[in-house]
Amino acid sequence: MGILEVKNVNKRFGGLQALGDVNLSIAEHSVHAIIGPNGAGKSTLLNCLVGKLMPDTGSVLFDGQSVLGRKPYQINQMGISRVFQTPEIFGDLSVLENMMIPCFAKRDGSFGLNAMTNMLKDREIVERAEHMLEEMNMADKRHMHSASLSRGDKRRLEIGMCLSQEPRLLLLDEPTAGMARADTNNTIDLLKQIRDQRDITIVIIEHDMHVVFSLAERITVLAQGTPLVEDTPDKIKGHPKVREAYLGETQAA
Amino acid sequence: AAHSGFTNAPTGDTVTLGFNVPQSGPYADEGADELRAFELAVEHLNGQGDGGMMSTFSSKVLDGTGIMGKKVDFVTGDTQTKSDAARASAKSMIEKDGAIMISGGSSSGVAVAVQGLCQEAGVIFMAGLTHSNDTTGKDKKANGFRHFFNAYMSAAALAPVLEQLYGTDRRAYHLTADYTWGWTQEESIAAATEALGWDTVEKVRTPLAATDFSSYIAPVLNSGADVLVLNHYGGNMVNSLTNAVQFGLREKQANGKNFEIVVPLYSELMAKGAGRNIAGIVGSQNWDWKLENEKGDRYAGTNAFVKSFGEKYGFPPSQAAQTCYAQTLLYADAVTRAGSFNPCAVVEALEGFEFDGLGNGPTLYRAGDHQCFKDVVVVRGKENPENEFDLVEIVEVTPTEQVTYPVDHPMFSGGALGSCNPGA
Amino acid sequence: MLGLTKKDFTLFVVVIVMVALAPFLLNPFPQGSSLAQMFNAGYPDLMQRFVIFGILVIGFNILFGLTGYLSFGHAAFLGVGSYSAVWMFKLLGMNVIPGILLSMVVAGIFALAIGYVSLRRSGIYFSILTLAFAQMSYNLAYSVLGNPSSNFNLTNGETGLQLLLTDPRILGQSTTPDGSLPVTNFFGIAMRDSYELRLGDWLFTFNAGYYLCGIIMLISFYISIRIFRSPFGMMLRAVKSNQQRMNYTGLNTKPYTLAAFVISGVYAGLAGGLLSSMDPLAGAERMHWTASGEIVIMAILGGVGTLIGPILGAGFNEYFKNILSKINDSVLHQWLGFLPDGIEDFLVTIIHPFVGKGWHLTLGLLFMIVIIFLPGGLVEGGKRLGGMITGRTRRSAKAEAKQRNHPAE
Amino acid sequence: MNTKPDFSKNANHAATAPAFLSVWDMHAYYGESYIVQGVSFNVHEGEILALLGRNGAGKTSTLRSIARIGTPEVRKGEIWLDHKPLHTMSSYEAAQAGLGLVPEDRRIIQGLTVEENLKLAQIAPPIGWSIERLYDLFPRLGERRMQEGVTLSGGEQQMLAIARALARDIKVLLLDEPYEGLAPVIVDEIEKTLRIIKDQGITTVIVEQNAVRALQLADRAVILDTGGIVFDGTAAEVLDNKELREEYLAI
Amino acid sequence: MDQIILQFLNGLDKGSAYALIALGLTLIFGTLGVVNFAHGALFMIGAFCAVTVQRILTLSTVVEDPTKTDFLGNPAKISTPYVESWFGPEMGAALIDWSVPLAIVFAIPIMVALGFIMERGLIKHFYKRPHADQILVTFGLAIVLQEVIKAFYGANPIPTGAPEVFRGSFDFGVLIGFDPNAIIYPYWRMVYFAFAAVIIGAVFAFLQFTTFGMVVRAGMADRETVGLLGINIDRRFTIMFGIAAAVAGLAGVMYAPINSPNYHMGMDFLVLSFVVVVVGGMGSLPGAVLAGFLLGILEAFASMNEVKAIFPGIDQIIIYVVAIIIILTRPRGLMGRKGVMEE
Ligand SMILES: Nc1ncnc2c1ncn2[C@@H]1O[C@H](COP(=O)(O)OP(=O)(O)OP(=O)(O)O)[C@@H](O)[C@H]1O
Ligand SMILES: Nc1ncnc2c1ncn2[C@@H]1O[C@H](COP(=O)(O)OP(=O)(O)OP(=O)(O)O)[C@@H](O)[C@H]1O
Ligand SMILES: [Mg+2]
Ligand SMILES: [Mg+2]
Repeated sequence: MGILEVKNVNKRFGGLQALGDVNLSIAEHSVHAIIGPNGAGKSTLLNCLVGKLMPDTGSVLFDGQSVLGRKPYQINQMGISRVFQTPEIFGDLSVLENMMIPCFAKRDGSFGLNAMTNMLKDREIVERAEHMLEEMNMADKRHMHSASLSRGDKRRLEIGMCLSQEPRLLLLDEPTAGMARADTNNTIDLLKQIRDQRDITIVIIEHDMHVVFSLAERITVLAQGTPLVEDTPDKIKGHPKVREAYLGETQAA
Repeated sequence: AAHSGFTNAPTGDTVTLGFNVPQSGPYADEGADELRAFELAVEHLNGQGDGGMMSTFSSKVLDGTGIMGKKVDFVTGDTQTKSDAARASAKSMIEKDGAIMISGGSSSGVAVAVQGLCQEAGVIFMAGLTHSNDTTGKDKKANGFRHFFNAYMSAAALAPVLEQLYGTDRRAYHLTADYTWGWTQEESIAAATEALGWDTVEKVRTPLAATDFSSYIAPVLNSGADVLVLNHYGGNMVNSLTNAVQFGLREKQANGKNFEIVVPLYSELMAKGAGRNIAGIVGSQNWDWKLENEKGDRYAGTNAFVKSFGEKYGFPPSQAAQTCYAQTLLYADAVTRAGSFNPCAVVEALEGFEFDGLGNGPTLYRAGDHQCFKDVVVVRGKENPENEFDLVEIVEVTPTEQVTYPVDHPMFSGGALGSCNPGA
Repeated sequence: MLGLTKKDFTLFVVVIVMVALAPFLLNPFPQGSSLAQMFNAGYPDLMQRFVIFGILVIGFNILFGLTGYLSFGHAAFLGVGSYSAVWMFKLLGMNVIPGILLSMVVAGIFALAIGYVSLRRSGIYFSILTLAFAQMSYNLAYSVLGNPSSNFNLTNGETGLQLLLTDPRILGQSTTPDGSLPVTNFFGIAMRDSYELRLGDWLFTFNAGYYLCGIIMLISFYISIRIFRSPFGMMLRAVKSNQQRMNYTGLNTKPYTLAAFVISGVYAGLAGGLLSSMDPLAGAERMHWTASGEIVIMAILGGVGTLIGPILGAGFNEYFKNILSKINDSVLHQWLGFLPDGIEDFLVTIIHPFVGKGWHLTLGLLFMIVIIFLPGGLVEGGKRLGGMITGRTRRSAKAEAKQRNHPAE
Repeated sequence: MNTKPDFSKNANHAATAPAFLSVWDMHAYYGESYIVQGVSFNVHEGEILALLGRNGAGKTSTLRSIARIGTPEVRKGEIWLDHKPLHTMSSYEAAQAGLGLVPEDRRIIQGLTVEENLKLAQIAPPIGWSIERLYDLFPRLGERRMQEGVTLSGGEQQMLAIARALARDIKVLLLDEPYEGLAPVIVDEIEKTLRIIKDQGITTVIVEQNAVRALQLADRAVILDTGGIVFDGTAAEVLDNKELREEYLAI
Repeated sequence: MDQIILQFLNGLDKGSAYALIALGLTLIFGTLGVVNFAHGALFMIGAFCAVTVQRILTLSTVVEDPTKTDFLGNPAKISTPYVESWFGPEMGAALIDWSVPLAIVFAIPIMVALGFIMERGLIKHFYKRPHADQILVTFGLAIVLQEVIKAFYGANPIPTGAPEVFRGSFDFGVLIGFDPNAIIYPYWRMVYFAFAAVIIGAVFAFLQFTTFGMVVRAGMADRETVGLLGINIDRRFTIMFGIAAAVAGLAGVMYAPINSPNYHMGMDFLVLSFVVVVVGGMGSLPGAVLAGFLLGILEAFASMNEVKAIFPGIDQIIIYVVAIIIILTRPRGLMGRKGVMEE
């Protein structure tokens, strides 16, 4: 049994069947990609996993425990972190502070009334955050107001924030969209390194096939809310239906 | 100020009085009129102007050289018609400006709050416009005096007139502003009219903040009542009366009689605000500028005051102005007679003081509760006013005896004067 | 030092010195001079107000400045605190400590209940919920719960809850031997006791109540610095910035906002308790929406989310409120007396509408001027001034203003 | 590496026809941060120009400056579109002069349906393609015309943003990362659409991280780095120049 | 039963005042995203337009009348309004009598101009500023407007009557089979109700059947993008503000005969109208109108003696109680749009 088991999940928006009977099993310590045409329901699926949306039917088990009906923060505390399709960071805070918050959440749980300690004197947290910034290649921007980062940097920051929590399951929704090629390559390397070094499972949604094929061990293709095929990258590349519905001629070529 | 036995004892050649009136909020115009009167009084005390009521006042110790030779100075402040703000303002006059007497105000809540403060601080409080029974009832204080009349006296003065105008077989519906003054006003007028034989159909409390009274007025006609008593003051009264007239109450018949409206406490400014809706409606006043002309010498001082005031400001004074003017002269007189600014000496000089010539006829400052007793004017809105100052006509002046009550009257019980406090 | 960074510590010391020397600083003009009447603010009541409203706004700023939740009903806690303290003086005795403690506890409980419900909504919906609770409290206090003739007179209505000679005061005396009300005290030191120091023409008043309030304000201020610099404070800023991200980072925003709400409610209650301790009368107007609005205004005037802003905002507002209304024409004439008569009269006529009964007008204009020209409040103004002195350009101050969501001093 | 080749010198301005969109010495600031540091380039009518560079190079800022949005604030420089001085205009005037920008995060308007988002584009003159024609081009939008725009999937939103620009009669289309977040088939489709647009004579400036695809489409390329131009030439030149590609585009 | 109908009618009337004020407020508040604390002041200025027209029409020639004396014993003055000397006594008197309806004509340009000036001169700079800053600056402005009116007209209410034909009340009960006097309803309040209905209808029609409303909403959600689509959103914001000011002003003009205008009447209404707008739901015009009527009717019912006997003082807090319940049960008020002022 995989670390994440999605069974018969359905989700409708009015007349639109956004997800229809999705079944998915994700093996622990793997990198699993979900690809599919725009509007296939990929982000919707992630939303159901992290408590943003409640599926109409079905079950979602993380490490044998159901996540449905839990609040987003509870799900995160179970060990699931998510990077959003459009960057979600604390725009009013500095880059370093952005990085410290998940560190606190990791160490102190979902609420801590530590109102009388100086956050900058909390060496453990500061070091951890600085370390993570270094790892994300953003150390020079640590005092910048995060709202004025360029978009690629925002995304990198967000990935770093999620990683700093050392999640057991990391959900990435198009992490390299809008990233320059060099940074994309860096991110691929980083994710590879994380995959190899840490006890982590990664689910990645991506349209950049370069990223998908360099990272994924298994790929699920979602189309119109239903999984079309699930297989290894090589098989997917050659799959005629996938080529027609998703990859198109250029990518396949 | 240096301490010589009592708070703010004047050391130099001036003495400072504090005039604490509403300068903002709905009663600002009333406050402005009070302030005019205060300024006029100070002028007269300092020997400027024509002397006003100083020449008609029965006590003759004031000579236009200030108070006991000290020139009168004054400071002003804004009560905002809020207890807190009024106290803050009074405090600053006492603490910063060294005021030795505080006067003014336009609501009973404020008067009671400031009176309490003056008692604690050890200065004299000469109340301005305050009509609740409590000011000299359960909240009376040794350092405080009231020249204005009160709810009980209004009711007592109105009762005989109501009987004469509307008979003894009436059913009254009360609308009452839901705060201290409204409650005592309602209690007083209901008791007085019930004593005449009137029935009280309903007593309805209306929120102070209400601006539209339609939902309180509308059910009145169908309640079996034939008189509506509006225990409202200021903006409340203007609006409720306007609404009542809009609903046509004035033209209706009930129980075979003309439907009538009574407003126990009148003021010139309210009459102005209500415009022609006030026509024919009966109420009471502490004083009216036409008193001496219409009711003769008994009210001497009235014309002298109207003349100085009118010449300076161009219009006749309101009852609030007359009260504040009289309070200032009375204080100055008491100090002079006592020969000391010490509040306790002043209290002693004022307690039981009988005088005449300040426009209200013979008047007594009763020692037991520091309420003054004098005739009460019953007025009625004029049908065809000739000008904007001539909105009410005097129906009757109810003599002192009829409005006097014992110190321990149940409506006034529950408090104690305590002893005078010279502070410091 | 004291767990503060050097910069914060310096700021704290500056505030301590200002509070300690306020009787001098606020009385720059000799007693009796006409300028004194206009500008001197060093009398006990106003000085007490400066620090008490400082406490109130410091607390409000912890909620609004950090989390961005704009409570429009904070005056309710001020009122509840005031009533609680007066009740203590009526029932227990005139020592201010039980009153102050009770006011904090009661306001805290109120804040917990109101916050628990109101924080289920955000933005303008939250503001209106708090407003509705406060207006309800106000209306109930003004009439329903305040009728002296009913058995349940909790607030004494319009007049306000006051001490009576007949109050029990079980730990003290109902009346003093000479038949007066006892006065509020701190273990025997009467709050209204003052020591007056005469230096030439100058008269300085050192009031016991003021110093008690001042010390409490300093403690409150210190705590607020610590909160601003703490992880908790950062979480509150994160709430303001992006609640969604917080939730998906495993943080539960509810307890954070509720804690901030309760803390600021307790600050407000404390302020209320102190107001009553300085002047034992609690009026319902303290809970009116305009009072809540004034708290918001003081916070913005000073500079939202800054440490010193609340104190500046409260001082500014209280100063002008108390001073402007007391200026009348005769004061103006005295003040401008040195000018030739014609010019004097002309100036008096010009100034007249803005003072005395026109003080609201001036206050309104001042609000507008500050907020139009100093987005970021008085703190921003101070910074610009500092910038001008140290020769930085105005432009860079502006750029900094862009980042003013960072806690500044 | 400190011997950067100075490509800006070989600026390919030796244009035959006069430039249609011309940016001259443009300097722009966010508050005090100096971001666009003297950018100049020309685009000819009907041409596609690829504007490339790393994250934070200032591409978006350049497009926003041309569109006269206000942030960043252009403190110096001239922008001419078809003989009209854009640098004196505000953003709505620039739009009426024929400028269309598809912003980087699409900026679909909250609270409006797909169709309302399109209608909004047709309020101010000049009007371009009809809404029906746009639905023919992007059938997915037609199917979702009554759905609230912001609930569309990422790719659908991108289509809507392009459709919205075409709904106006534009002369120059500025595209900020149009392929971002799109499935490869859709990218193919949009590329086709861009070629159609080009055939209609519309001039295009495209900012894109997928440099290879952009260069395949474009006639010319400009590469930005830290707010200044480091290369201006034909697209083919970039594809041929390995050094340039590795240094600035990592391809 | 008659009581219920009676209070329902009263509620409709209170409701139309609330709805009308809330309508203008929500136009600014819900669509432009500006928390306008000066809205009450606009309402008040509308009412003072009525006062001013009345003043202008009663401007008089003053001559001494030797037969009478004034309060100081000097010869009294008699005054004849110019309109009476110009148009004859009857026509002149009629003009004065109709001063409130005439004031509508006078108020529209004044209020629109005031709205334009306010928006261009002040509000414009505050669209991007935090709501708190908007509150402070508009509150300051409200105080200033209020004090200016006070300086000219005093603090006392100024009686401003409706035309003679609309004085008095209509016995509605008789019409539907109740006793005389059971259900009476003043004529002017009927006029007010009808007027409110017309204004509300007109505003709806304007925003519904023109694209103006959509553009303004879009502009509020994202000014930048709307500008990129060639739309001059600033101008539309200004127009919107002018309309909102006019709606507030007209509500005030017509309200003058119901309760004598005073300088602080705006503040008295301000908080309630905010509550109404929010209960209705941010950004929703129908919501504001619905909430206005709902709260008006509930308030009227709460003032019934029967109700007060069960819940003493309920009439003082009913609006707040209902507001709390509605906001808690419906996260965005009755009909609020998602995302509008939720941050
Ligand atoms: N809140 C919502 N209401 C209505 N429809 C929605 C909502 N959220 C998503 N949808 C619809 O559900 C479908 C799936 O959307 P989703 O965002 O999951 O797609 P996706 O696979 O992530 O696409 P992309 O790769 O473009 O991001 C889309 O057609 C979208 O329009
Ligand atoms: N609002 C802002 N305030 C201050 N600086 C900003 C702002 N927006 C962007 N910047 C800075 O301007 C620089 C250029 O940003 P810009 O968005 O133009 O880059 P870009 O080339 O579009 O990058 P990307 O490929 O990541 O979108 C970056 O360093 C960024 O941090
Ligand atoms: Mg998606
Ligand atoms: Mg960009």
